[in-house]
Amino acid sequence: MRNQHQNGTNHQVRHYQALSPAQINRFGLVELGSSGPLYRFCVRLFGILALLGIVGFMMRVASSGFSDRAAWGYYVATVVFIFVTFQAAPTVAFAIRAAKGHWRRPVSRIAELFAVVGVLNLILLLPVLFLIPPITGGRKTFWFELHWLLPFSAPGFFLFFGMLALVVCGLCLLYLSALPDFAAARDAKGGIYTGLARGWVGSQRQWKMLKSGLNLLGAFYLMTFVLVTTLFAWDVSETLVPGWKDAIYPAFHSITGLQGAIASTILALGIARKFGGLKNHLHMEQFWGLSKPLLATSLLWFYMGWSTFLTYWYGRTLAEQHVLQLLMFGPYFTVFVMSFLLKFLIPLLFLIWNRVRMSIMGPVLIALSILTGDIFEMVRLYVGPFTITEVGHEMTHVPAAHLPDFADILIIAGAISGAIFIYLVSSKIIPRISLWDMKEGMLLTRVQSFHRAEVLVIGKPE
Amino acid sequence: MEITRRDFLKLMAGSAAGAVVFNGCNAPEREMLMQSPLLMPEDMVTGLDNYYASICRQCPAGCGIIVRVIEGKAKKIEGNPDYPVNQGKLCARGQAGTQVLYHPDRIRGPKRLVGARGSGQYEDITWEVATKELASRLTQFQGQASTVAIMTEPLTGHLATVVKKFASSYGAEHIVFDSLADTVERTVANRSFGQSTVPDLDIQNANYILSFGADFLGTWGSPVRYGKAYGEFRQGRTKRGTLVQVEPRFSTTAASADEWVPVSPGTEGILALSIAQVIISQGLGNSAAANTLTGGAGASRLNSFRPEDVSKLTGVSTDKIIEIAKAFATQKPSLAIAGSTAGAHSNGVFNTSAIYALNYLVGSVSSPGGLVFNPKAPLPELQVTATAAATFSDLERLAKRLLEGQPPVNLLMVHNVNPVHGLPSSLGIKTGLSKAGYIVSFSSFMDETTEMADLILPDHTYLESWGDDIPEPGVGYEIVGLQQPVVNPLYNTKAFPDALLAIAAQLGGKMRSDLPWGSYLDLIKQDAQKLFALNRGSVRAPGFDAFWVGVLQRGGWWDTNAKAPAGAAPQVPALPSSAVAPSFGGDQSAYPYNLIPFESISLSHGQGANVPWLQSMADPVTTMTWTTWVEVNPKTAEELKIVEGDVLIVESPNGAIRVPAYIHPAIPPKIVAIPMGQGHTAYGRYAAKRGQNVFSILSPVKDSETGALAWAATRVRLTKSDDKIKMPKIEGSVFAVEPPDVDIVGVTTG
Amino acid sequence: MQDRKVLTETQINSELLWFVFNKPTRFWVALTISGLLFLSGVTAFAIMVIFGLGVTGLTTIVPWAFMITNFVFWVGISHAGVMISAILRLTQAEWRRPVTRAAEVLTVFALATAAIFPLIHMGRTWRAYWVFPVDFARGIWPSVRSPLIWDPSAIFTYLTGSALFVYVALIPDLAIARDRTTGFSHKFYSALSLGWRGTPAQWRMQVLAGILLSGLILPVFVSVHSIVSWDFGMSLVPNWHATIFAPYFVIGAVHSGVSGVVTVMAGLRIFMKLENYITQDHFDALGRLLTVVATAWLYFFLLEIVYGFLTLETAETAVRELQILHYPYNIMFALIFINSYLIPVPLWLFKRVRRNIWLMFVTTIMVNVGMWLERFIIIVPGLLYRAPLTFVWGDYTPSVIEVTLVVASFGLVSFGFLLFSKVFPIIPIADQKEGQAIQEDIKIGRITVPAVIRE
Amino acid sequence: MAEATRWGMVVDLDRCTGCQACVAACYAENNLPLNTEEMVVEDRAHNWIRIERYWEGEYPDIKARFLPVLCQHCANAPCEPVCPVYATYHNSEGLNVQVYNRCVGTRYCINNCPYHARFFNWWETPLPDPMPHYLNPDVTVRSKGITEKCTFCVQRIRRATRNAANEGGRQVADNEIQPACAQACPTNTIIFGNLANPNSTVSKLAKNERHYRLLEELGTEPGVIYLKKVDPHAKSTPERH
Ligand SMILES: Nc1nc2c(c(=O)[nH]1)N[C@H]1C(S)=C(S)[C@@H](COP(=O)(O)OP(=O)(O)OC[C@H]3O[C@@H](n4cnc5c(=O)[nH]c(N)nc54)[C@H](O)[C@@H]3O)O[C@H]1N2
Ligand code: SF4
Ligand code: SF4
Ligand code: SF4
Ligand code: SF4
Ligand code: SF4
Repeated sequence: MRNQHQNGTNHQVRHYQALSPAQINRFGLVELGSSGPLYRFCVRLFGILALLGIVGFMMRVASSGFSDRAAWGYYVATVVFIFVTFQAAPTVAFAIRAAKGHWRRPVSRIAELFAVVGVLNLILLLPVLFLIPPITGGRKTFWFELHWLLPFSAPGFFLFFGMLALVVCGLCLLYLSALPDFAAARDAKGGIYTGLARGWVGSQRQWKMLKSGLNLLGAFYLMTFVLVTTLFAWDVSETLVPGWKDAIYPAFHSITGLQGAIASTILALGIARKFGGLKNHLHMEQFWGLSKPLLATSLLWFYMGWSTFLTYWYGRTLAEQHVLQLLMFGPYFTVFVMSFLLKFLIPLLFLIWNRVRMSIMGPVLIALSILTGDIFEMVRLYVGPFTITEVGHEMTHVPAAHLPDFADILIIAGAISGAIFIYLVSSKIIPRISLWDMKEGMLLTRVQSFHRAEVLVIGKPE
Repeated sequence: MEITRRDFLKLMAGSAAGAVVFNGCNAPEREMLMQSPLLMPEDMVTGLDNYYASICRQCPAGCGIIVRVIEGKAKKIEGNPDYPVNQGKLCARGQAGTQVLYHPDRIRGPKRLVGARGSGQYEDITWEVATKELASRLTQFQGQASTVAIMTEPLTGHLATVVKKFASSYGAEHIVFDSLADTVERTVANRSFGQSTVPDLDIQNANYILSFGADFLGTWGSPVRYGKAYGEFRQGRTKRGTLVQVEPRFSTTAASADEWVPVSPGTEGILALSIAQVIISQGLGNSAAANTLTGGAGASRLNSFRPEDVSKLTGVSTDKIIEIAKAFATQKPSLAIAGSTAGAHSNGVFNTSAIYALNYLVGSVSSPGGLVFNPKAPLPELQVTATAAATFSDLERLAKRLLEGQPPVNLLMVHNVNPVHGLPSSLGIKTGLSKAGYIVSFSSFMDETTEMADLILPDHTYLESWGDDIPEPGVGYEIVGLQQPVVNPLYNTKAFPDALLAIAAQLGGKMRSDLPWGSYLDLIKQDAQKLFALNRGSVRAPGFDAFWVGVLQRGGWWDTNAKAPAGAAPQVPALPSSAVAPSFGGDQSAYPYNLIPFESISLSHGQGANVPWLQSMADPVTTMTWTTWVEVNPKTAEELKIVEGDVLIVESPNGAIRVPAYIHPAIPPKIVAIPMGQGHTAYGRYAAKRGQNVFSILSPVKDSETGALAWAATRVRLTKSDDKIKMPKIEGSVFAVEPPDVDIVGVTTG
Repeated sequence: MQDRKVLTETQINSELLWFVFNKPTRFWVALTISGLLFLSGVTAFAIMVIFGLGVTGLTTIVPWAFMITNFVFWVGISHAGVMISAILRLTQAEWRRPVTRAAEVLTVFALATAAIFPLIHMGRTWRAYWVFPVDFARGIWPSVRSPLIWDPSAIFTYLTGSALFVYVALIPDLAIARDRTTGFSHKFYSALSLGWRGTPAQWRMQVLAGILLSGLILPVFVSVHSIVSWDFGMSLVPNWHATIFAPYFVIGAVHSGVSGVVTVMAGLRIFMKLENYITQDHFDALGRLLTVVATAWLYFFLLEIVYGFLTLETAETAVRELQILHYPYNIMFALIFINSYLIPVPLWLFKRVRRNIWLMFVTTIMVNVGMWLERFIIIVPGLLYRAPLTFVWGDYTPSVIEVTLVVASFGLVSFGFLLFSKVFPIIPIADQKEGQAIQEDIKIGRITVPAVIRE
Repeated sequence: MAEATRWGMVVDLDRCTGCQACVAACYAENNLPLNTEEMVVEDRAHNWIRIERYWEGEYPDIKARFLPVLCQHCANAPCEPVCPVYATYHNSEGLNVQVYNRCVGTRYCINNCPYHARFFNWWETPLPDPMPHYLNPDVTVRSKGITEKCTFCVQRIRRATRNAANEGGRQVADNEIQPACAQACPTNTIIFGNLANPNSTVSKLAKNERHYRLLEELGTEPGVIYLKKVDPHAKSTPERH
């Protein structure tokens, strides 16, 4: 065991904290079920806010019913916001695992835990299904004239089952990943963990299955996520706007999701480190590692948005002018500028500096900026389209901006709080750090001297 | 946000892309001014141009033209805005005159045959030798003058004078040849209206036009004149006129009509009488006229033409007949015209006279919006106008005579006509010509007939010659058009009338005294003196020279006040009480399709084929160029398992040609149509060995009364061959229909 | 990395320089064949210049076709170089070492070849210099608003960058060659190796330059194909005017480029007998990379196709219909999907396939056949059924000249590649040695796990 | 010019008979190459103005619709920004001008013209002697490798403006300039003039209730205004009015 070399010239080694497997277990299991005052305060606060959200929802139903689509724009934007941020986070777990980054091990679980938010969002999605106009309504739609084949409202159908698949997959992923830890908890505590860890003995076959299972489920989660984003993009915003003919939009939306996923993860890491007592597990390295894809996704977000913009501007057909008007320069101009600043300009201006990337505060603040930007972004992409009533190929007039009312604010705050509430509660049942992953990492790492320097030697078993 | 594409681009060019994102919405609407620093020809002064007025001779309509000439070269032909026939407008063929003038394959001087006839081996000779040669032949046959013939196109003005005088003075026969002779129309004009010339149509003021086969917007009559009037008929006045085209084929006119009524070929007259029956029985029309037309018998005379009885025969539903009859009788002024296919049947005169008679019923004879009759020529000297063409029967006799040599044709002079190309091959005219004694051609181009000549005395083109014209159809008042050379003759050619005068002079004696003028221009000027002396009309001047200049400048002389005398109404012949059924070449079972040949809008029936612009100009409806095609209905094509470009063998009892199919959605299933004009074996590089000649397979069916060729009365069968071509057409590779989501051709119902 | 070989430095030197210092017959045969192919293209071009572009199958309706397709194709192939080198270098992927140079060289020659095509497809190639600001005297400038001006800028930047990239990495190897040659060759390598002695300072500079170039060239790499895609995206041609083109082209380029690299690696391994360096591990790793890239490409491919229909506009749907239903485009469409995804990707999921050189060779060639057709089917059908004016829809058939030019382009790239590998070591010697130096093993219990040293 | 100028054209579809006189007139005025049969078959024919014919319905209720299409001299011309060398640009009189001797033949503008109004010289197309005599000296003869298109007969515009300038700097009168196609057109389908002058014939016609512009939804702002065909029997659907 080596201690930190605070003044070493070699950064990798500097933050390398070797713990013994027993230490890891002990630390990870002790917090399960127990809670501090801050935690309790947060749970109560977010719980109450979530309840207020339900009140807001009731108000919305009472004042607008389900037929006035425009009134529901903020509700839908909130659902998609939770989707592209919290619900997206488990994709990060898969991505870093697949990339075999050696710094990934303490990150995965914190990202995977977000899968539980999916349960809430699935419920929140239900009203949305009634708000999307059916394909028989004469609107331009991806589902063409398939209504003879699909006697139900096709968009809602696919969206719901896609979301269901995603949530189920996420929960399975979380469960599978936590299984060896449940076993450890079972051995240490028993209780519910006896049931949860049923059958896990840690045989080689089980490990092999666990690893490939995680890969498969992770890949499936990522693909389902992209698919559901695509469906959101198509059916819940794009086809509502006549003339919005943007092939890149689903991919752009998916990138928003991946950016949101990383941002959510970083924010969760930051909070966990600062207030959740994970100082010894989470180091600059983790934030540094995630800040690179965060920058990349920010760039990609701009790149794809620019592609659309440039193409529309050069094309300059009347339809394109109207769409640009609606989404960028017209009623939602401010919203667009905010999302542009928060999701691209600020991340770019700061993250290009290695100094910022190689810090903890930097990435966390940028992540916060991006998540805030995402709220604006979803308002731009969903509230606007929901105010449009005409169908056809071309928007003839651009509707005015639709502002949130009190109910909308309650809904936004409530839904987001609900998601945080669920996350907090779950983290008391499932270890926030993948104990087995950490232990494996310890086994594969050595510190050695090489010529005159001290270096890390990392085993690459595959 | 109003941003023009250029604004954006300027921003792109001038500032950082990021600036665009934020400023774009406020960018002012301003054009990006970008003048090219490069000098373009249109910016340079290229010299002085002269404009000469003359007459278009590309078709018999005789439009007035103005030719732009720079440094002695004719550059562009434009319509003469002053000239009453076409009022500044011009058709495609008129435009193409410069390509006739500067055609690379013109005959550049007199030639004498040195090889066998038809071998194409000629030697160049001088005009002196050439004139002598012809004169000596004429002298040789002076005793048997009737074995000498001159064959020309229908002539007007002083050219007719010269040729007629030449022929009569010598005693030769003057044969006027026209493949699509208007014999039937002339006969009807004469019989039904007592007119020696075909009447003009007041399309501009008509309210309802019922046209039977007359493709007056394409090739029939005076297309530019009618086109101009049609524009006004559509949108130049407060009430838009209605045009109904009754025709088995979908012609250009049918394409522009408000309604196209595909009628069974040859039953046009029956349909017209049925319309008359409805009008008379319902008491809609002019009752006096109805009385006269029925010989006092009233509707009962037309009992055999009740719509329900003729509907099946004509292929037009009873309701439609009644609807048309009512509209025709009520939406006055209305006008009924017959032409092209309507008269080109064995019952052509029956059809045409029945149709024209409809005008009596609605009072459209010699009244605004109806038929307009023309006055006689201003001078008796010009009365020789409107030389009636030889009928097909006459030509059959000629062919027989040539073939049998009994009585012999010792000398045949041909000007500007091409009987070898323009007659059904069953006549054997080509073989006949090879047996003629001696053939002289005055053609400017080596066409199929000129190829048979022993002596060629090439004429100028019309842009190099003097001439005059009394247009027919006329303009309703006296008019004489003047044709002048706009450039010096390019080659060693001689105007046809001057060549005749020179020969007459050489022959001396009576010929000399009958044709005393030193030149053709002298003759024209001599009679211009008389016009001058009338001291009325469009050009009046204190002296003849000023008058002459005035006439040259304006392109002719006319007097808008000198109209046809109102006169007594001509004797109106009674309508027939029974139908004259059409007969066809080839019986229905063996030859199931009616063949409708049609005149090409660009090549006419062959004259335009040597002009590349006209070859490459699209047929308006099919957009085909450069070749012959057969129009086949999609259903028929399906039955025959053919697609566009499949070469079909089109076979009549009198021959077969191989023509690629054009799948035409607007041709009736039992009818096929083939354009005329191609299938030349000679006639220059652009015409020769191209397409097929539909004349060659026509059956020698004749109009039973006049003996004119019933060129629409042939039946054919179709066989698919193994060949296939890619069609030279302007339209694209798919069936051109408007997409459902875009208005390409805006259409409104009112 | 399961089958790492332990090679001595001498062995590395002699094996990797063998091809440079020897003259095997197979080399000359290959060089002659590719040279002749290239010459056929020169002839075809000469014919175009002399007679006019009428000798092509292009029409007023389809004024861009084979040559532009081929341009996009080679730009696509050129993306592999930086993709492999820069990204793998930045992410410190160990297995990159023997792969980088071949990939970079492929980039350079593919890009140079690509750059030829827009030039020869011009009606007046002899006036091509007008797209550069040269006419100072008259104050006539090119129009920066045209994507055709963005193109040369991007391509020449990329070409310069990647040539530099190759060169910087080549310097230590040039010094090795210099030390083993005499006479003219010695002078040649001396001049090129810029006095390389291998001092720590020089090494630091070299590594730094490599990393800097990697970072700088990545945006260029993305921009190049984006700009190429904007040649189409900025137009109003149905099917071309699509927002998705930039990323779609880039991902397609990576797909075809990496496949191209695999093809070349397999070819090299067989042709130059480099089994010790280009190992099954490389194919395994590239195969996995390709699976991911191909799937991303498929996503964009599907989005692009679906969006044509989503509009329900005649102009767009007609093009999709043409692409998907009508001969011969339906065949091509099927081939794109089958060749570039349906067959290779499921195969690549199997380790056995990924580690089979011949199968990788064949599948990656299939991918590129598909990718060539993909470019064709993007470019041509959109023009054929260009606008709502159905009256002017047309057909296209390439002429012999165009086919020759396409074939010749392959000749040119192989010619360049062969010539390069004759003059320079195609596997980076110094890099290879560094890789040898930092590989390690660690023992965990009873098993030994391969490991690398992280600096 | 003192007066603001935007040259434009009105094409009244209710007058057009598809007669092609305009096509031939344009051939003659603008030195178009001979469209040989091969050029037509290969879709390489040059027709600066062409008469498109659309079918509507099925036999016997079938209609042919004629539509003369020429360069629309778009105010927002998609052909202009794509040209790398400014060989096609917009001038202050609203013309989309083609500078032949600057064109390098990329054919990008041809791709990007939604009206198919541009043509490329695939070959050198010399005329046989003595045909060159009829060539219009005011118009460049284009060589191979160059793109060309309808110019609104700019040489006639230039001539008229020059004449007006020479005659004491007067304004060009309304209808003084006639492009060759308009001049020939028998039915007066085509009317040319200054759209910026509200009193000109074109301006007045352009306000006719039947007016529309071709593919207007593309935002190209064509300078050619069409007047709808009148067909009392048209199957009127809500979209088509
Ligand atoms: N159609 C055609 N155009 C051509 C040419 C051609 O061959 N054919 N040639 C071209 C060539 S090579 C040239 S150089 C130009 C020539 O073109 P210009 O320079 O226009 O030559 P000119 O028309 O000969 O003379 C110009 C004017 O100068 C006047 N002038 C003569 N002497 C004097 C003098 O002493 N003082 C003053 N102030 N004025 C005087 C004349 O009266 C005339 O009005 O034309 C070019 N344009
Ligand atoms: S209608 Fe006849 S005379 Fe008139 S311009 Fe046409 S070809 Fe010439
Ligand atoms: S019609 Fe075509 S060529 Fe003419 S300005 Fe518009 S885009 Fe350009
Ligand atoms: S073809 Fe000529 S005018 Fe058209 S874009 Fe290229 S250089 Fe410009
Ligand atoms: S305006 Fe002139 S250039 Fe344009 S189509 Fe008409 S005649 Fe041709
Ligand atoms: S000349 Fe006039 S009527 Fe004839 S096709 Fe042209 S535009 Fe139509």
